[in-house]
Amino acid sequence: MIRVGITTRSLDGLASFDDLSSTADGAVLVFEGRVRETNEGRAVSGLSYEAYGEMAEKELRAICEEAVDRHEIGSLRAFHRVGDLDLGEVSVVVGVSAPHRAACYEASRYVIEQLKKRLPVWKKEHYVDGDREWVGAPGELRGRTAAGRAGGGDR
Amino acid sequence: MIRVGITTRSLDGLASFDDLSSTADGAVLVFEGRVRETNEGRAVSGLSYEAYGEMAEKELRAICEEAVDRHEIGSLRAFHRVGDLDLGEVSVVVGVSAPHRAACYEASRYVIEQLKKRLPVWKKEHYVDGDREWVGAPGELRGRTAAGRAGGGDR
Amino acid sequence: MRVRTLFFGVYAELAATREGSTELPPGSTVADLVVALRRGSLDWLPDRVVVAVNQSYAEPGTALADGDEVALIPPVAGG
Amino acid sequence: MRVRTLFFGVYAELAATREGSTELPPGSTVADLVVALRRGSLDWLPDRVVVAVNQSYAEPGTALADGDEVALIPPVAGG
Repeated sequence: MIRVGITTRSLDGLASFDDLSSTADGAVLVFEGRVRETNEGRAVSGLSYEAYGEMAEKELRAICEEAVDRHEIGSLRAFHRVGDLDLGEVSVVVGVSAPHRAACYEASRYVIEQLKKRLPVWKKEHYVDGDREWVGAPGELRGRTAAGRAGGGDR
Repeated sequence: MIRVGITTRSLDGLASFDDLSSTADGAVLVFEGRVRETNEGRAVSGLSYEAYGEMAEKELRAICEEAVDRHEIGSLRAFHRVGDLDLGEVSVVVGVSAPHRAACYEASRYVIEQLKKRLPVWKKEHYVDGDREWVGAPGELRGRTAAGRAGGGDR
Repeated sequence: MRVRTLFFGVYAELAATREGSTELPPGSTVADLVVALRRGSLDWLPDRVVVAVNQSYAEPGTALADGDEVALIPPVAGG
Repeated sequence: MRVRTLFFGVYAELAATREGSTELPPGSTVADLVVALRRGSLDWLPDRVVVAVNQSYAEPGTALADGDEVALIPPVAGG
């Protein structure tokens, strides 16, 4: 009923409407997170995601189990991609089917919010100006990385 | 940016992830409502939807415009099907893309909740036992329909 | 004046028609039309029926004009 | 006892490695390991760094055992 994964491959079809079809469920909701062309005002050219794969998969499964405990859910799928992604590529997908729509929306939102807080996954943004930065890394550490020493880390 | 419709044809592809793709948007959310095999404990074999088509399309567009006014949205699609539907078929689809996920979830939920309250669309449930009923019709009227007079309307 | 009336769902089934027309005195409102319909063959029509005039939801006090399209709206059940 | 240490993201970049191992006195906790790493070459490691032991988030007071897998977790940024 729950299927999760951390993968270097495209997420196409891993949480599709076909996969989530059941005549017991009147509602299906699929969320996709994608690589945006800007972040906090800077022009982005792509991203690299890195994960602590085994732990991330365990944590993602735990989050999904919490969602299923809290809501009446038919099926739940959550997959996160790692590796290098271009603009517009899908980095995360969360699919839920449930008898009723309220549970779909609440479970989907729960999974994506918890995943963002708890999943051991890291993102390096590649900017159009050639700079690269670990998103969320403490400012005092950015200045010490190779990119930081080259002049990009002190923004 | 907004596309809506009331149609007798399948909703396949009318609010797909491909259609909602833009590198300006980091989040895409697609909701599908489908014909469930049970409703309030009764076994359902199918549904017939009927709409006041012109008004329903206007109302659906108005709802979507309200959602776009309230949230930062890239694209918004909302389609409702009418006619006879089998179990598992899609009756309604709402697709949203936005720079950030919060707007996606809130706009999607707004559209589906308002649509359920305001869209001049009616649903006749077909039950496995052969009975048929207009969903939401006042109890005192059900007893007067042909189905009601045949004995099914007094539940 | 004369208005066009539209019936849907359970109302269409009970009225045994999807469309009619009603003659009303000038200055009539939505509420006046509902009274006229209930006095005719549609005695089952709820007196607080939801109505749309020219494809927008209307209040009982909304004034009607010759040629208006007035829809009698049963409880909606989309989605 | 000896624990295995794993580095990710900005920590892996600064440590110039993804994996190491550290010898600790018996009875050491997560906090003791962090102190030991900061006294070594990882002086930049935040003293309140998030840590996972054997793939579960752990507190500073969590006791370590020989052979434990201890990951130093930079601020996460999935999604």
